[in-house]
Amino acid sequence: MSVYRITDSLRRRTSKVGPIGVALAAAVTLASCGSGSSTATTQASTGSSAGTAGSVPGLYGTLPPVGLPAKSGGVITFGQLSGTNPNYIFPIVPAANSSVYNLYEFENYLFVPLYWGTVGTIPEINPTVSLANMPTYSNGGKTVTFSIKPGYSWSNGAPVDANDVIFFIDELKAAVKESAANFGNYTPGFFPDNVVSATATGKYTVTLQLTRSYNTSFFTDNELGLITPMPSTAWNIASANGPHLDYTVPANATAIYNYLSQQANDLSTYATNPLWQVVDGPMRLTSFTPSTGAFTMVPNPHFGGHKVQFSELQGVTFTSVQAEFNQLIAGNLTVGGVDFSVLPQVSRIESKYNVYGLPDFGFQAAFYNFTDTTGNWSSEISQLYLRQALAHLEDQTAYIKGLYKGAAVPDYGPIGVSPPSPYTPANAKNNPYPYSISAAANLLKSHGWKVVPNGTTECVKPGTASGDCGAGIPLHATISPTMFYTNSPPILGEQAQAFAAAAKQVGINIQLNAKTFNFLVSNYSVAGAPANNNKWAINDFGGFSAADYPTTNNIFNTGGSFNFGGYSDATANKLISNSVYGSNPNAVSQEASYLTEQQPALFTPASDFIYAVSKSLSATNENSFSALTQFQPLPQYWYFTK
Amino acid sequence: MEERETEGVEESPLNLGGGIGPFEPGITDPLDGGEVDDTVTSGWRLAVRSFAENKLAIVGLGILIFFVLFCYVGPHVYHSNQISGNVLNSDLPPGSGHPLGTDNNGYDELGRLMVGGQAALEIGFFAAIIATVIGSLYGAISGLIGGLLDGVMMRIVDVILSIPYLLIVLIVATRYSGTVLSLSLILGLFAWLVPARLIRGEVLSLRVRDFVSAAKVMGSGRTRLIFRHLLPNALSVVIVNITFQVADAIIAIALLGFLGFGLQYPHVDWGDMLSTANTALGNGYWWLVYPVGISLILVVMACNFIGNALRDSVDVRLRRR
Amino acid sequence: MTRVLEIEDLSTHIQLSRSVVQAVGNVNLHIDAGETLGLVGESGCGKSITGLSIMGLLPPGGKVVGGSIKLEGRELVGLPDAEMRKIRGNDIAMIFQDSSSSLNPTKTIGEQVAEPVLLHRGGSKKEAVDRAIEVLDLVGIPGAKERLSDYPHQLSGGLRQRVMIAIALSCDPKVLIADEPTTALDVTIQAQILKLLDDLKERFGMSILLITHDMGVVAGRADRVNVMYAGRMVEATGTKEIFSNMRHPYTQALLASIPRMDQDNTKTLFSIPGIPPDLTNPPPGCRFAPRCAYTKSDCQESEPSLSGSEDHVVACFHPVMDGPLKPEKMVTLSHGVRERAGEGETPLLEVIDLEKTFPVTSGAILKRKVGKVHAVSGVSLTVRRGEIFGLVGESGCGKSTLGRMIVGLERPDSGKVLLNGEDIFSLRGRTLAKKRRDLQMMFQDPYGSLDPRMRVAAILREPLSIQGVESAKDQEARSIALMREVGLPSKALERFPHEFSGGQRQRIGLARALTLNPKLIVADEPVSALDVSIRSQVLNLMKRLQVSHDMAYLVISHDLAVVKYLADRIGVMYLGKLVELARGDDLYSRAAHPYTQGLIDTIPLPDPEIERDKKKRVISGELPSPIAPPSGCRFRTRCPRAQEICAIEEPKLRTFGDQHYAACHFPLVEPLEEAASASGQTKI
Amino acid sequence: MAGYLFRRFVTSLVVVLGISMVAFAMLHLISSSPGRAVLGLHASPKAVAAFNKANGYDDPIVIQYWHYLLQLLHGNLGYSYKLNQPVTSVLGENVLRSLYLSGVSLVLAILIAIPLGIYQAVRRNHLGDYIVTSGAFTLYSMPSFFLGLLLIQAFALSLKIFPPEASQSVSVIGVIEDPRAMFLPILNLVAIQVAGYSQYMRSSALDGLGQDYIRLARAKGLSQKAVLTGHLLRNSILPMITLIGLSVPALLAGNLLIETLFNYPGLGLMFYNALQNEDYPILLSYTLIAGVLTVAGNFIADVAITIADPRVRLS
Repeated sequence: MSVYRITDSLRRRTSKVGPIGVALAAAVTLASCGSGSSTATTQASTGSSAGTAGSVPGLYGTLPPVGLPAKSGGVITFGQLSGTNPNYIFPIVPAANSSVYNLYEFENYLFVPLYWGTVGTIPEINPTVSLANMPTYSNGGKTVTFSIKPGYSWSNGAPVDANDVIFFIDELKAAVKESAANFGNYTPGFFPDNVVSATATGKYTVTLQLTRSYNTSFFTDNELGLITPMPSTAWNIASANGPHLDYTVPANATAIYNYLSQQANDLSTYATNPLWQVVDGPMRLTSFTPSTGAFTMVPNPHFGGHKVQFSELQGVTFTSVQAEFNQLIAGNLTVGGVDFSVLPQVSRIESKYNVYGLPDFGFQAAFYNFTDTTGNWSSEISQLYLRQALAHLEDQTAYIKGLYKGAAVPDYGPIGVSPPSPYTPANAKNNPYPYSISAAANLLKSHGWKVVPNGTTECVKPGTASGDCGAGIPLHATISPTMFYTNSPPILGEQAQAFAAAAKQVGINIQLNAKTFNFLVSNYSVAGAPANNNKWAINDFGGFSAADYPTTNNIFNTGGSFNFGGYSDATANKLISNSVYGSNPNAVSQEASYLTEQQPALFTPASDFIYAVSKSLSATNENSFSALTQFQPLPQYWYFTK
Repeated sequence: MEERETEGVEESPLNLGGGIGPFEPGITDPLDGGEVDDTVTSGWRLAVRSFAENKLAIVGLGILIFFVLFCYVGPHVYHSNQISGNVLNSDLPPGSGHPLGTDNNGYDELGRLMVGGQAALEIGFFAAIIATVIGSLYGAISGLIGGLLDGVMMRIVDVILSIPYLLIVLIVATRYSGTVLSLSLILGLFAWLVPARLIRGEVLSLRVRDFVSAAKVMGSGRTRLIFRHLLPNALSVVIVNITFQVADAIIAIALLGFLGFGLQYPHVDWGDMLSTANTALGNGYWWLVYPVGISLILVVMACNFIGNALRDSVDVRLRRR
Repeated sequence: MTRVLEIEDLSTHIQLSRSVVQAVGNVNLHIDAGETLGLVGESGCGKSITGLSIMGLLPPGGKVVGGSIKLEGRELVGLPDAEMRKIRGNDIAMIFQDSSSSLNPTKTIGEQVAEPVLLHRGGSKKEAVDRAIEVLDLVGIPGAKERLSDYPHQLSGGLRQRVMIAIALSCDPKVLIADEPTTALDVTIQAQILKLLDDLKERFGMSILLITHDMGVVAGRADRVNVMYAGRMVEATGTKEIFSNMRHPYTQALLASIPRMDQDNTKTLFSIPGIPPDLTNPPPGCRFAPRCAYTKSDCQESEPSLSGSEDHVVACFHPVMDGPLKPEKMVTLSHGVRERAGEGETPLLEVIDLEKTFPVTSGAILKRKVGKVHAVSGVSLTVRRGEIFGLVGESGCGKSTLGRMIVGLERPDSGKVLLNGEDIFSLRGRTLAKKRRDLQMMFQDPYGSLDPRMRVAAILREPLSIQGVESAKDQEARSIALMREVGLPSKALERFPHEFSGGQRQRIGLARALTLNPKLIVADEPVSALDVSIRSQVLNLMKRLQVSHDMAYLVISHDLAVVKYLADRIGVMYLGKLVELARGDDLYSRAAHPYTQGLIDTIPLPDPEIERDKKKRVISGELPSPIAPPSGCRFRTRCPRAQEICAIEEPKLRTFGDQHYAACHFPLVEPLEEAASASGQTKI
Repeated sequence: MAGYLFRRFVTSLVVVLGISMVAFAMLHLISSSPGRAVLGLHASPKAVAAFNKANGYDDPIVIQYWHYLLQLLHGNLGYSYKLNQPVTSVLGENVLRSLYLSGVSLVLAILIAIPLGIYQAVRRNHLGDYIVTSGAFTLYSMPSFFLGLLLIQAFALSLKIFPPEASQSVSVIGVIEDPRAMFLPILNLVAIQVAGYSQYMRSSALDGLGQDYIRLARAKGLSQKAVLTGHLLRNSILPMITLIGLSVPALLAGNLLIETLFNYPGLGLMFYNALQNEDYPILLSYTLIAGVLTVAGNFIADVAITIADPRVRLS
């Protein structure tokens, strides 16, 4: 769980992403993708949605066919929405710059992470594209050992080895020592704080000593997943053409970090600075426009994985979903995102593009501020019955049909039903609080409220007994929270309006308020932040993406750094810590099940991330398309067809 | 030059040759000042007359009145639920039950048009009033006191006027959430500069007119000069200005709305309704774009028509002096 | 004699937005070779439109709807524009009234003069420029060659007028139409320009159509005169004839309404009642009938056509036979003033050494003084109770500024204004406000001087309410009385200024000035904005009221004749100085200062005899800049008698007779011996 | 004349100084603690304070303004924490593209508006005049983006003659080489400006036609054409010069919308993105620059007038 995933969540709503790549015509993909490729052929023939993703509920449209005859070369133009544009190149990304776009759609083309997220839409480490083999845990889980696959090398010829991992960890420690804000994914007490020592026990083997044992899935997916090896022989300098320093000496590490991050702040030199030309990823940066984030990349001949076959990758930005869609209509993009708001016109591009979409892991929700004392809100929202009532007021099916144009899946808790996850709890499969104005009204009535439809509902039975309004709610108290939502994309506003309209029918007056995403995340994202605490009651900035191991650690546990609303519940805390430290593989399901029932936030539909992929594009590996929806672009597998 | 011949000085049309009967040469009565017509026509009435003669103005007035009725009386005649729309009915094309279809949230577009119009007209009007009041006072003070203060005050105007209105308004709008009041204030507080200049100019030109000197000669004090002579005469300029201010404000709302800084649910103005115009057109939801767009243009145009006509008619009166 | 230009039954209409002005109807006129035809009439009589019809340059909506215009027998009406263009500026040239607006501000005068030459004469640019220089020399522009590259705004009004004449002459046209060629100019300059026109005509023998409202101007130079009224030609005959033996009552009345230098100012001035008809729907019958003294029933019914002998036509059923009206016929005013306006008692108004300069500034915030205009420099004068004091001078001589200082609209830099021995500038607040009752003002512009927002009633009541005298009811009564006094019906009280004619507005202005029973009214150009026939009405009224209210006037005017008619004593100002002061007749008969004499000489009199044999003595040169006035005697730069001393020493006012003072080193008449003058010094 | 221009220049400087104050004041009012904005809400108050101190955001307001001013004089407009680069470099990125768009459309607009206005004046109250006037009025009463929407709908989506989006080329050369992509945005801007200018030119020309010197020119026998080109044109353009100088703010505002609508990477688009990101250093720097541009525009207009109008030049 990390900051970039928050920033990410808004982007996801505006939903423009997707790497471009060309895969080698040859090369049958690996076992894990076998089913993928086989179904891909059927899919190519039937053209209907199919395959691993095809069977997934919530798949919108048709996945592009794979395995078509390839031709080399070609320029892939890839559309991204403005604001989703990359603005940081150094793998240790500070909070301010932390977004999926910087990592998955920019840096990971250049610098391959140690472990690569999903396999298509299956929440597993993808061994084929990961830089290291799966780790082994010993010493009661307190020792982790993993080895880098040989064959990967930096573009300056040096091999990618254990030192590059240690270099990263040392630099990361130096960075977070300076300021927590220097690493967006930093959570105090967790990586790298929980690494006592990192040693190269072989040229390619790294052994980590941990402070304590963890749930292995958690540690592998959520902690080791943060590591991106860096060229320890090229970047270990503190000034241009300066001496190569021993980064294991903390002082040097700090000096190096300062130099590299300072270089990373000079966006205008990204394409020219020799530092950033030392890469181990499939691509190499050739031009970069700081203000728009538009960039051009060419294949990196030294890439140790699948050799890229197209000749150039261009990232272009747009100001509005329509602007991007117009370009799709004009056929000027190879891959571009499609917003729900333009789905009605999708037929205009279906001749040229395969259009498909899926939700990604994680959840979208409007967060309650449990510390906003304005109008007794904190007391009111602390009442389970009220949270349940609010859940009853949300007509997800209608939203999906009317607003999302069908391109979304109902979601009732932190772990949704689509894409399918082994962790999805039973109670999240059917809506525990189905849309029903009367149900909501009854819940209120039975707890001492006088419900005035389209008027103002009042508390008439203050007190703490069952059937009373509850602690801290005085007589004649009303329910009138202020709800903020991001002004772009429009879908959030429309959803909020529909919700507020429903609430009005039980006398709950929600004052809506649109703000930019940045404003909400930078001002209304910390419960109890004295400056703004009482300014917001509900905040729908989007939601969170989940890592492969979807614990809500940091989100719903007391004091979690992304616990926006200050939700605090003993049971929840216990269940979350089980997921993180316990060995029970079901712990995370139990956690999700409890939260689904408790409704610590208003869970909203999991929207699809819809892509238009030119019919001239194919891939050797279907997952490389479906993974787009999970922000796991694998350009190396993509190619233009004959 | 004083002795400039008065060719073209128009005698009052109300005086058709004040004839008196036959007379003996030499006994002309100096006490015959000629006839005076029976019907009184005040400056305003004259203005109104020439206004009424201006077809465009009448059209403009008609349009404006129509929209005022449409927006304020309309909802009482044509009932539609603007509080809770049915999302399942979103984006319906015009048809039975929904003459203008429905919008993304399933609100009836015709009803929306009325409600949105109310906000647009109100904001336009309030903003105009705010701007004009501030501007008039500022300009009057600056013009009346003159001297260094005038210089400084006008430099201040220059400064703010040099900064593009829209930019400032947008920046401020990022901070304050849109309500009719806040938008009126934001728009009004940055639009007073033009009226300020106008009024100042008018006051300056009035200050040196003979009738002001005449009042001074009678021993009239400063306050009397200002409130009996200068301001009343500058008033016409003010009034003309208001109409243009309204037009500008409504356009500004449209821009704010389009860029996503408009009003908040449940309130809506025409600008907000256009915020998704780009996609709506693409989707072929023309009914979400053209009705509101055309209404907006018509109202703005109406204001401009009226403004121009007023200006002309006021000029007429001043020309006739 | 060959007819160069012949016009028959010309009618021109002007289409307005909602009405048609029948500007010119059935006009007949002809000009012979080398002849000057004077076309006279009041504003709006259609004389200018006639001129423009000939040029085919009618304003938008204007159209010749009938009749013919023949140039040497060639019909111009209906001539295609391309043809007409060949004639314009070539065969027929025109001079307009206002040279300041008639010259293109963004083109050098060289270009502008050469333009028609290039157009009509063809030839090289060089030749055109040479011709330009030639004609500029001709019209007496000093250093024409150097001036070529000047722009109009760099030239004085007189020079600009000369340039316009040069343009007209550049292709030496057969006919020159001069439309009010001198109206916008000061008298001295006017004289120069008129003289120039005369000379040019003598040299080139072109025909001139001289359009003017000024009888004096035609008297001097026209061979024949056509009189127009309300779009109709009413009379046409030889110049001598028109003045001595006119037939049309209008001609007679018009001439009689013009105050002459030799006017007996104890008698009322003749004046024509009412105002000209509205030409958008003129009355049936004779258009002058409503104002005519001799009108009979038939005048109302049908319209008289031009008839009479070849050399004297008139459009009237009942032409007058007795020549000009005899002044004796006019009413004598009960004029007690002169007697009581004796010496001895303290004068009503004493102006002592008034000094006023206006800074010339530039700069936006920080005004930098770059110089100052010496508007009034040490002027002293007195006005006695019930006296009319006249102040004459050309524009820019400071007479208006002096007037404004006397009523306290401007603060002098130095000097005093004593009213009943009390310095008004020493007063403050209420007392000053109170004092102001005794000092009122009448303004030149009948349009600007009344608040367009106020009804007449309010306008008349305002002074009273300001001064806080009388109850609302009395105020009411008072204003009704005042309206009667100035000859306006009391129903007019409910009207707004824009509903009145210019003359009526001046009456209202006068009434307003009267409301507070002032002891002195400063009248700044009270009639210069009015037409002759209206003007005399107002002049009579002013005189009459002065008597009945027993107050004093300080009349400021550029028109010596008007001042002379009104005033008991006259002060002549030149460039901020009072150069001469005397009784009207005294001044006229034996002016001491060359400038005064020059003024008297240059004023065109409506009398062919005088004008003809008036030796063309004109004041040369132009008014120096008041920013840097000449040293010593300010008039010296233009004075024929000037000598070194005039530059060195500023002449003192010396006595030239009873209440006759002048400041000149070399006066035209002998001053009295110093002693008397010295004593006279104290009391002017 | 030189003196006059010098004084105007000084005045302009004063105004610019004023603009810098306004911009600074707004920046200060809107984001008084950049530290919080940059480091986020998680950052400890200590860290924020440290950041503010390090960057001098805790100095007295006057001092801060003084530094701000000094920085401006050194061409430093501040730092965009959102884009993570100096404001100047962001502006530098876009300024040329915007210049091209505005410049071309402005020039075209003037070239069209002037003859159009004269034509209207000459054909006053005839059909042609009415048509143009009503057209101008409609455009004038239309939000600029609305015209853009219609253009996109008609030419890009329906007729498919022009691309719906402006050129995306990074280099200005690339933009210039792609006139088809630039057609709609430029057309849009031109139309809006012509609507205003032509009407102004019309009245200015009408004014001129009523002048005596035009009558004199005709009296010389000049042809209509000669009168219009030789005498009317220059005089009636003079007031236009001032107007154009004054219309810089409108031009910039227009760019903001058109660039946003057509997704043209210029200053306007940069401003829009900055709005979405609450990137105040950029927003206010651009505002400052816009203000300065306006002042410059007016000053240039004055100079132009001085050159074009002998009455000013020679006095």
